[in-house]
Amino acid sequence: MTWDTSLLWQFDILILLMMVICAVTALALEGLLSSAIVTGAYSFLICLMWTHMRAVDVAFTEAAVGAAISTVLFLGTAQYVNRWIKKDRPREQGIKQITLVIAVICAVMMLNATRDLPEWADPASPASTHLSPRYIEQAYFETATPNVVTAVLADYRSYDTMFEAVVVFAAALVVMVVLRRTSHKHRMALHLRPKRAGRDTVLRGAAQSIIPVMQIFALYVLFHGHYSPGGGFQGGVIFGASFILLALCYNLKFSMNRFREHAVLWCCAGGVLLYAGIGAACLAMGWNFLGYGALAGVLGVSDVMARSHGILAVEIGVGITVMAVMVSLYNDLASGGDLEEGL
Amino acid sequence: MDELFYFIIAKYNYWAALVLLFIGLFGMIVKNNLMKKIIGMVIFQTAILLFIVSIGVKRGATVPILQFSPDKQPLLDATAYANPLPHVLILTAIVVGVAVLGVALALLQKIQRVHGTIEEDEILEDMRK
Amino acid sequence: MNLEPFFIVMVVAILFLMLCNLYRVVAGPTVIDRMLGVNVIGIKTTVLIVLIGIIDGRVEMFIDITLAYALLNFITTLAAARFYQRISHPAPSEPEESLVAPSAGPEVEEVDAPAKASDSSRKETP
Amino acid sequence: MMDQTPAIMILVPVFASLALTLIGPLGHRAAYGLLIISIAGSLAAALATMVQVVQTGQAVHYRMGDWIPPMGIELVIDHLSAGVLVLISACALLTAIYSMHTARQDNPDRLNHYYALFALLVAGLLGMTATGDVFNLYVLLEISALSSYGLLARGKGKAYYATFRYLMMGTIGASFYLLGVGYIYIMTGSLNMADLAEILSRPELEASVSVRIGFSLIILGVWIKMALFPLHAWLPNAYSRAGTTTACLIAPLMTKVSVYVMLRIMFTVFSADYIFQQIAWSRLVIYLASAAAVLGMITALSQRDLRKMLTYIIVAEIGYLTGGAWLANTAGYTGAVYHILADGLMTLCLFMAVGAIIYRTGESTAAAMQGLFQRMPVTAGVLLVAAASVVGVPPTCGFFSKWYLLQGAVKAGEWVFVAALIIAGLLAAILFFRLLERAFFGRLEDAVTENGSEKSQEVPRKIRLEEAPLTMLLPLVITGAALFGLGIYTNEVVQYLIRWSMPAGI
Repeated sequence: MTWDTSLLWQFDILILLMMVICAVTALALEGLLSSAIVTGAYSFLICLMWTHMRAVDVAFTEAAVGAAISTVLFLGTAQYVNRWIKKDRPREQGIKQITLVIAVICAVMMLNATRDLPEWADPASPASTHLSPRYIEQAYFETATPNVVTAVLADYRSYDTMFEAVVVFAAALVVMVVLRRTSHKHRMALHLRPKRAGRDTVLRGAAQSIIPVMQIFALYVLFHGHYSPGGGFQGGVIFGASFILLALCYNLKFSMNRFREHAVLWCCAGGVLLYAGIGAACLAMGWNFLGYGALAGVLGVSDVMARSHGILAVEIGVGITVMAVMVSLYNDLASGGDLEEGL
Repeated sequence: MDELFYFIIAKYNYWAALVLLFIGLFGMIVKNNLMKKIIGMVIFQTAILLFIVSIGVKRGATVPILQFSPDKQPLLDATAYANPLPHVLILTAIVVGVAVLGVALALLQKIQRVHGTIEEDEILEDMRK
Repeated sequence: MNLEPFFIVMVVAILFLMLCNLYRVVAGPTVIDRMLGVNVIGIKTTVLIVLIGIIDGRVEMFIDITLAYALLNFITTLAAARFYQRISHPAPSEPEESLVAPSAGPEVEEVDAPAKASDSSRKETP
Repeated sequence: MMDQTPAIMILVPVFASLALTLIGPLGHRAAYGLLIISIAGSLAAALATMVQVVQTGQAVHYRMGDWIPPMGIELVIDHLSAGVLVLISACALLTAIYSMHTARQDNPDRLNHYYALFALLVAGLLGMTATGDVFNLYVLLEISALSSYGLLARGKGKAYYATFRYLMMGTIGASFYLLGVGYIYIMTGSLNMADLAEILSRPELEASVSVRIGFSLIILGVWIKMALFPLHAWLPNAYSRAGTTTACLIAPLMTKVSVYVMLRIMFTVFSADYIFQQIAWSRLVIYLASAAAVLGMITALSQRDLRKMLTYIIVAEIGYLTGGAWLANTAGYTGAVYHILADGLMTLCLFMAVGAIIYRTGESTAAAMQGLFQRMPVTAGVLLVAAASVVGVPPTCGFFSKWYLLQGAVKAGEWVFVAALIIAGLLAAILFFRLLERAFFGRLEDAVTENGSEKSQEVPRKIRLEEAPLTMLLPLVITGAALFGLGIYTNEVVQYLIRWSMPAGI
């Protein structure tokens, strides 16, 4: 039994232990603010775990989503709900106990059944020998994309990814439909939301210097997705986060003046439209849906390069949608739906 | 002893994922506060994602981004790269998770406004009225 | 010169330090403690990601993530601080999550105290 | 163009939802028109695909992005999915036409966003049915789930909590499904259904505990999604508080598509041999299904609210479907598949009729039925047809599905299920007899006095015809006619669609 130093089990066990601690703490704490913050720590740890498993793209996504967006959304919501958990109340829901017993039995069975699973990190496991070698060996020659994850995500399984973009689009739409109010008489009682006092000179200065860097970095992540971890989703989240930062450093109105409500909506739909439109263009040119090879004639390049360009184009679509959706989710959730004032 | 150690080393990742999964499920089922339920949901989902990413790990493998030899030829040894497919699936699943989280939080705000509370038993009481 | 063992030792050492931060996160007692703890965990995470990259031999693939982390971690902290600014007055019955020691807390104005009283005002007519 | 129909079918609603998001300024008529056109396009594509499948007798394969299946995602439309696709798009089209007035009533603002979610839900359901990839199914499952949360939350004030619970259960269900897929992937390394089926039939995997756990998790997840008996608690609240259009769209389709997914997983990914020989849960599942049928109907009988009554009928019908699928014989399978189609139409018809009644009378208790025949004769007539179908009266399709199910149950010797079918049928008869008695023989004056004090002080209204508007009536009548039509053409449906999709080994 030889253990490669690149997979340190001590490292894993420590992180997993910390993750379990964080999970338990997040559920046990009484203040929702504390819970949200501990959930953020949980997200850091899981990202570390994924980096260690060499899933850099996944870690990147988790870094963008878990570390920033989820926590901000939690905090935005926590403004509008009772932040304290009421304790010592009689429990009379017997059905919950029954469910719990069943869950524990399932847990024991499933833990027991792990004996049957191939051992962890075994290069000879079925998962690593059936499809994945084909992807690794062919992706570069078929799509000219060294990042195999990007190639699989945006080309081999681009149909999934299109619907991934549709999912975030749907989420923005649902949040809008659920939360946003057009009539002004239902406005939130303002005494629940004290105004911010004073000017935050330091913060604004920081924002002015950070935000452009952030946006350029987001574009780099988006466009460099072929060669390094990253891509449309991660780039989009970071770009969206720059607007959230703007809203946090100034206020919601300020950021919404830069990126107006209608523009957000158009971008939400426009990104998916770009994605699906490219697919439909391929379809119109006689290939199947999302067969980027069809673009070869238009772009005047080979099939393989056409696929590479196609991947880039759909990644841009994903980026636009995700960016707008993150901004939209923040705007809606942090302002309670009236788009007046955020966190 | 060595056997046992080997067994633990070979499987601990799956165990941790399953333990986290049931912690999350516990939160979703038993917690009375809806926000806690949502946090439980996040833990539950990430546990599943952790489990699936664990599938893609290979001993001695590097990130699934091709390396190039000095003469610009890709090094195509499948055992040298982690399995990319689970990463792709999980990327999608993370996005789905965020989407669900956003919707759940929006509903939570509405519940607070309609019922004046986010404690489950108080809501049920309020609904019975 | 093979530096790998050195980096591995460093990784494990930083992890133990992280465990110390985690204690602060779990034990609290105030939200600010937790916030700081999580923030430090975030910084250590960025360091660890780079170290993993070095051990893996492809550090250029890991740098982007750390950059994203450094940028986004700031947002989380800022959001938590903003949130705190809004609710900076503790509710009288739950002193545990207060910014300062409960006794030193300023008078409750309009923030959390009306949580119960204003329940009806928060209700939206269905 | 003909070979592109599978993609077009799913894409048209996606594009429509994008357009609907943006055409706000053009007003609700434009939105309504666009929705109908897009779903009609889907229906046309689905019909064309079905014709192709029936004519060639072979499944249509569509490779997304021109990648060869195990590497890329493919759509596979065989006889079973072709039927379900037509059902989905037809039901959605009828609901879309029906929604002219009710959707505006339920959504005074953001109607176009509501319609965008409507189109997305349809796209998600169609995609789930057409896909041949287990992970793609998960993504589309989440799309349909997310859009249904949005649609359901537009209901009345209490809908939010009901939707929240649905969200929690739906997420647990979908996550279990994903975890199950993960287990299967560990053992096989593939995600394509056909590829999986081939790998899973290898003898070394037959006894594998992990594969078994993967299967159990997937089925458990799907059961949560389709609200099989002990896991059904979320459904009645979520559906009965929704707006009329939402209920008409979601109630017939979501659960039926989940049943379809169950069949797909059971018979396409796994095999009948594996499920009935290796897993051998049939007995237990059939007991659950029987309990669902009987208890669902009993609970329905005790409801005063019409919509809630119907949701419990759905719970009972899910019992029929599940039981039929697990009977492990030809008649049972035929009954289950046929009942997917029949029950989709029946549920749609019932919800539309009740929706029309609510639209006119403004209330949803059984008292609203009083004197219905005098006021809304067409609605009452269609309701009668639907009721006959639920009970199982011969010329309607409900009879034939019950007939097959009973045959299958008797052949399998599952007497509990036989008894459950008969008892549930009788209970349904009682339920609808009570309702329709009120509708046909109850006088309107009684209703007025029953409704509340301030109304009873009014001068009794003249009994006059107050039928629902034409856009509601037309789909209602078409659905009612379809119940007969499907019943009359039972043989053809079984011969051209269901027999072809019969899995090997049962």
